Amino acid sequence: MTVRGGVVVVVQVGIAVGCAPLLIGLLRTVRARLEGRAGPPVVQPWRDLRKLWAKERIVPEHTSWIFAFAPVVLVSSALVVAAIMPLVSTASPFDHVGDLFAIVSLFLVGTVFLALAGLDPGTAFGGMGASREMTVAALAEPTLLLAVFAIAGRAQSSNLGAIVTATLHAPRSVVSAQSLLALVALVIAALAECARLPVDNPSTHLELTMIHEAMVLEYAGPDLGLVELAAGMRLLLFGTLIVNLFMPWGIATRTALPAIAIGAIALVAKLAVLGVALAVFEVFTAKIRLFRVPELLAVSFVVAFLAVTAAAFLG
Amino acid sequence: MSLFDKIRRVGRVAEAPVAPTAGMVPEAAKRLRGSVQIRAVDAGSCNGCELEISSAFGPHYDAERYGARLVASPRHADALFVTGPVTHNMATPLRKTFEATPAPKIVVAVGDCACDCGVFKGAYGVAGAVCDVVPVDVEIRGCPPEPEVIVAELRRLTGR
Amino acid sequence: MTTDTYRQLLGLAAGVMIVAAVLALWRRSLSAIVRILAAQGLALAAIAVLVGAYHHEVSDIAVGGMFVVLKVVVIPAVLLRVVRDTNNQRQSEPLVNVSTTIVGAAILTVVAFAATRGLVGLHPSPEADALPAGFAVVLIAFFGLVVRRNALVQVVGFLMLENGIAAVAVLAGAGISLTVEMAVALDLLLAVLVLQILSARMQTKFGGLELDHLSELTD
Amino acid sequence: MALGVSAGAALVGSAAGFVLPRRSRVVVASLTTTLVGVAAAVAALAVLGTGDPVVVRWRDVIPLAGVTIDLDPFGAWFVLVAGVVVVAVSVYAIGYCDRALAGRSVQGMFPLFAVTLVLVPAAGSVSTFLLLWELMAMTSLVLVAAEHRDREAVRSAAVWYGVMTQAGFVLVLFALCLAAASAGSESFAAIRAGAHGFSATRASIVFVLAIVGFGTKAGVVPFHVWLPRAHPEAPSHVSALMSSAMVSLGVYGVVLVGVDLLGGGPRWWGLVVLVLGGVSALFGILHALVARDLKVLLAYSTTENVGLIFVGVGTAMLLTAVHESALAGVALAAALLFVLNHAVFKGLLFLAAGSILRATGTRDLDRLGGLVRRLPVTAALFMVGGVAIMALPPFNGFVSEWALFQVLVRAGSHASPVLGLAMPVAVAVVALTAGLSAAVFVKAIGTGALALPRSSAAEHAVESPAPMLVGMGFLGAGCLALGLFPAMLSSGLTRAVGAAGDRAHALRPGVVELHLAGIHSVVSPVGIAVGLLVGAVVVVGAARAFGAARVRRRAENWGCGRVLQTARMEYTATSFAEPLQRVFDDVLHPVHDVDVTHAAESRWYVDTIRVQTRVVDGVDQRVYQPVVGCVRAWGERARWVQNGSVHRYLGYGFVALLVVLVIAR
Repeated sequence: MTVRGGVVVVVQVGIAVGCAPLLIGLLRTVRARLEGRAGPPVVQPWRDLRKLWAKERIVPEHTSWIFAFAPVVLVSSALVVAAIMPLVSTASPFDHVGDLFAIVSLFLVGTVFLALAGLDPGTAFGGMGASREMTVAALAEPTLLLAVFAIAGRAQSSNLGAIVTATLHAPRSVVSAQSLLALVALVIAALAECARLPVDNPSTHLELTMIHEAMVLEYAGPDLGLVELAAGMRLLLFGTLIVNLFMPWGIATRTALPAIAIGAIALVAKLAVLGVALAVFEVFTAKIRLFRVPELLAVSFVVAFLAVTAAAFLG
Repeated sequence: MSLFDKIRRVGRVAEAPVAPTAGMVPEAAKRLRGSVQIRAVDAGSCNGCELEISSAFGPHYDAERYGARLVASPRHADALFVTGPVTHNMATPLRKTFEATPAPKIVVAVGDCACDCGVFKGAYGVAGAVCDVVPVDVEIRGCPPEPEVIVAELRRLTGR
Repeated sequence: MTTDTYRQLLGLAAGVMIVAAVLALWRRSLSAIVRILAAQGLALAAIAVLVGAYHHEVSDIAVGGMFVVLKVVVIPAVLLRVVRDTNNQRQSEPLVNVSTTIVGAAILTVVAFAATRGLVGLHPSPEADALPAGFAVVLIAFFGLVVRRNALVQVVGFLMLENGIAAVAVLAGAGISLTVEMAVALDLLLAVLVLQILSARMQTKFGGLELDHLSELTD
Repeated sequence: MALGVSAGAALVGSAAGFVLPRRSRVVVASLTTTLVGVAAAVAALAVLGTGDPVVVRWRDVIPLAGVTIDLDPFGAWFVLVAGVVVVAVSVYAIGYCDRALAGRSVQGMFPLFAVTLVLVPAAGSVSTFLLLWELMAMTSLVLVAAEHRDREAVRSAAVWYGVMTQAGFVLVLFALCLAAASAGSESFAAIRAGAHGFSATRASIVFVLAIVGFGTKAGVVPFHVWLPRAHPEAPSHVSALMSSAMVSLGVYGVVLVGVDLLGGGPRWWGLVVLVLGGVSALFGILHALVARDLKVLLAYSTTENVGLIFVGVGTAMLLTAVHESALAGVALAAALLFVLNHAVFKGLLFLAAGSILRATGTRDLDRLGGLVRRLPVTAALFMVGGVAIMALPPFNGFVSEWALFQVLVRAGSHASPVLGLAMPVAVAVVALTAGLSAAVFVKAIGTGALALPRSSAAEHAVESPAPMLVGMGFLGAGCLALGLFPAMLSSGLTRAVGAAGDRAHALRPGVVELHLAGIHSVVSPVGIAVGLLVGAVVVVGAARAFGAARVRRRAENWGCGRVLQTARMEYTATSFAEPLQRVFDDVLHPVHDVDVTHAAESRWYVDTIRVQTRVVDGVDQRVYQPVVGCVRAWGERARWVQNGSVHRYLGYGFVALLVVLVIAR
């Protein structure tokens, strides 16, 4: 690995960690503005994290090492994804470490450990959250994999570097039936995986309607900080995935420093646009009933399947 | 589309900032550095104070802009907003909530009932004021306290 | 417009048509379903305009314009009025549960693609590649007609069926006669108006648009 | 040579099991079985390393046919699979076998069962194969029935297993005999050479018989019904062997007949295998989802995994049929890799289930819980197996799932319409299965090992003795090693695939990256593992550096202010699976019984309400139960034949003799 390759990785991980809370902050601020409020400053989630870091660590009795271990695994898996996914440059030295299938699996690692941690204290709400989270994950996962299949066909490879490069070379291939279908499926699945509206409401206070929040009710202090950081990173990474698969323009194809800088700026700009769009979407959307969530995911699964079929037939 | 129109028509409704209350800032609040997550505990209130708290977080007073947020679990919280006189049934849950909150933590007694049982003083179902059950750091007076007062006190806690 | 771009844009529009058909099976709110119908109509119009622009056929572009007027503006507006007048904005539980319906739609799409393979192979062209999508819309819409209970949804299903047929006609004909299409469109408008009156009658008679009420008429 | 050692050890062990006193019996029989496994694995590795088959013929062991051992690399792969599992299980057995399981029949049969498992893939002729196959069936049947004195369910399970396995054997017998008759010789080499001379119909008949026969052994739907019966009731070390090694032999049989002997076939062969696999995968995982008995859950999960393997095999056959032989080799390699990985993690899971069963006396997930504190090692190993089977990095399940997925994606871009139609569906099935299996094993781990114990048995569980932990630890290490360095098997796997069908460098050698021939995607399991480790170190280090509190305060659970928490408040396995069960209502058709008892005073007052939800196996209920009922009815009707008169019985014999004479004239 060259030094400049190392720079790419550091920049990517830095953006993923540094901008994740800002993205959450942006969502909250934009939402607040649309609701007629002034809203918190964009950096507020960073302040929250700084505070959580300095707080007391509390572990519920009866819990095992899983409970303490899960936040670390959660963040660690997100860090690995940030390192191997082409965020600012397709020439990431770790591109060969993992392909899209591996990335989806890495996200699942985090989900699984968090679900186990939700079950660990043995509280009713923790179990409920874990059960619902796994229900959503079990149905969103296949959608992601199918969408990967549909997209991988374009570049004959499921490694993101290859896909993004292929898209850059043939930008028109994005405007096709299978791309559109895969995009729709991927967006729905990503919303479900990131626990956003309409699948889950991240700012709910009512335990019975919670999915993701119910699992982390027992976390406090630095552990909670890690969980929230990981949630932000997951949103950012899914956003980047979608952006890079369907509009990769601006991303660096080399590891030259100016190119990396341009790539980083382009990425941040695209994420900001995506964040505003998501916030607007969330203002217009209500959470759907829990038992309609599987129907929504079935829709996304079928759309992904149609993408694959379209890829096979229209090719 | 009609929602877009409404958003455009309404614009911003948040009112001009209220000045924070002067006075000593609790030691714990200094360590929070501008971010206070709040768990509301109804220890036996008539719900008047709850209405005012939710109004403080509503569009007009918008307490969220000062770095405060309501959360769902005391584990996530830095401050407990306790309302109402503490009834016998709620004394244990209140203590447990206090136990469950990670240090540094602040207990805010919201409303006259929470501060000194108010009109319920001496009633048969009341165990005492909040300070009789858990240590109170900040008291917000009023029956119910106005949202401006709550926001002003909050600004003192968050320092923003 | 290069052939490649043309092929891709056609595929895109056809993809929108399928997604619209699938989404119509999922949504329960009647007004949302009508809007989805309008979106599908727009995709259909896009197909007609694309075909016309590529082959320099003015009549096809005119057909596309007519689709916009009729299927994106007029018919949805009529249907939205029906929705506004009903007291129940959502349809009741369908006969078959939604997830199963949607999986069924997926299977139908594959069937459509498989069934039209021979047709596509006959004369490979960008239009032929998008043809199976039109066929899939026909099948999905037909399926929707079978499993839904609400009169308005039935009308929408019927219109989607027609959209599918129109797409197949435009794509297979690559240049459909304007008069034929006009006649079909007028028929369609007439049918929608009749159905609107019918649903208004149902509304006053039964207080709802659920088709199960109609079985009372046999008594 | 090594195979000879293996067979010899088995005979010694078996004799020891029958003869030695109770104390030493278990240790000697188990250790000799370990030797069986080690020797077999060594033999297999030698063949896989060099590619030279080992051929041995003993003419005089059995009259007429003799015994032919012909271990080619393809068979050696399965010998290796069986050998590895046998080693772990036999060590485990030292600690596990007590009370009824230390009896003569179990200890005597166990080494024999083990050796048949490792020798079946080495058989070089029809008669040898059938002999070993039947021996395997008989010994496993005895082992399944080991605890028949203690539980009624064991007897029923043994009957089901016996009937299914014998029915399967008959079909395999017909298939192989037909093939041998057509080729004019009973050695596999001769059949392989003469296969292209078979008429299409005859080849297809052989194939269909074989796939039903071997499919029964492999446990694919609709021949899976014995798995959820026999696996839970058999002793756990036996179910581990059955579910990992024996089930693999079903796959071996299908590949042997379909690909190796008959050399692929028309497209519909591949499609049949693919459909069987896809249906099994979905059916298995859905029933695993709603199972609350831990071993039933694992049994259904075996059906699911075998289904996925069949998907790989079917894809390989389809690719062969469309003359994509290089890619077909890769597909087969993916399937074989899956077989090995499945054997390792499923063996581990069954052994861990055995430890849990031994420690708590129950397999019911709704009565377990909190085991991570009482059985720390077992629970940790159970989690390793669970994470591996969920196909998460850095364990071995991920590698095989990745390879399978890549093959399907690659095959989907082939121009052939059959593949264009079949592969998207196959990918959809594989993807859905992967998602659901995550839910299934989070359920198993989360309700079995975590949270509060739900019964006093779980509360007072005691950790298993050292040999059991060593046996499980071996397989756990295998999960990790195979997950990190799958490419170390590259040359062996390529030889195995080459011998079975096509020559292709299926899995490119290399330590760090995993490449499949003809597929551009790359993944590096080691890289991911190192990344996760570095990430974890960074996170923990950052916590230290930025002054996060190190001390954790243990505090009472926050249960929203409720005064006390009991295990009754927890989510159970049933409640965990309920949302997904509801999603798949139309497939699973759960039966809800609501039982309302009214108070004596007035029927408006309710005394108790009892709600029970069961999910019954649809295939079992709609296909097998009617058949069983029918057979039983005929049996009842035929009872007049048996009236107790000896003269009448002799008369039957006499009539039968006459009939035979007339027919044979």
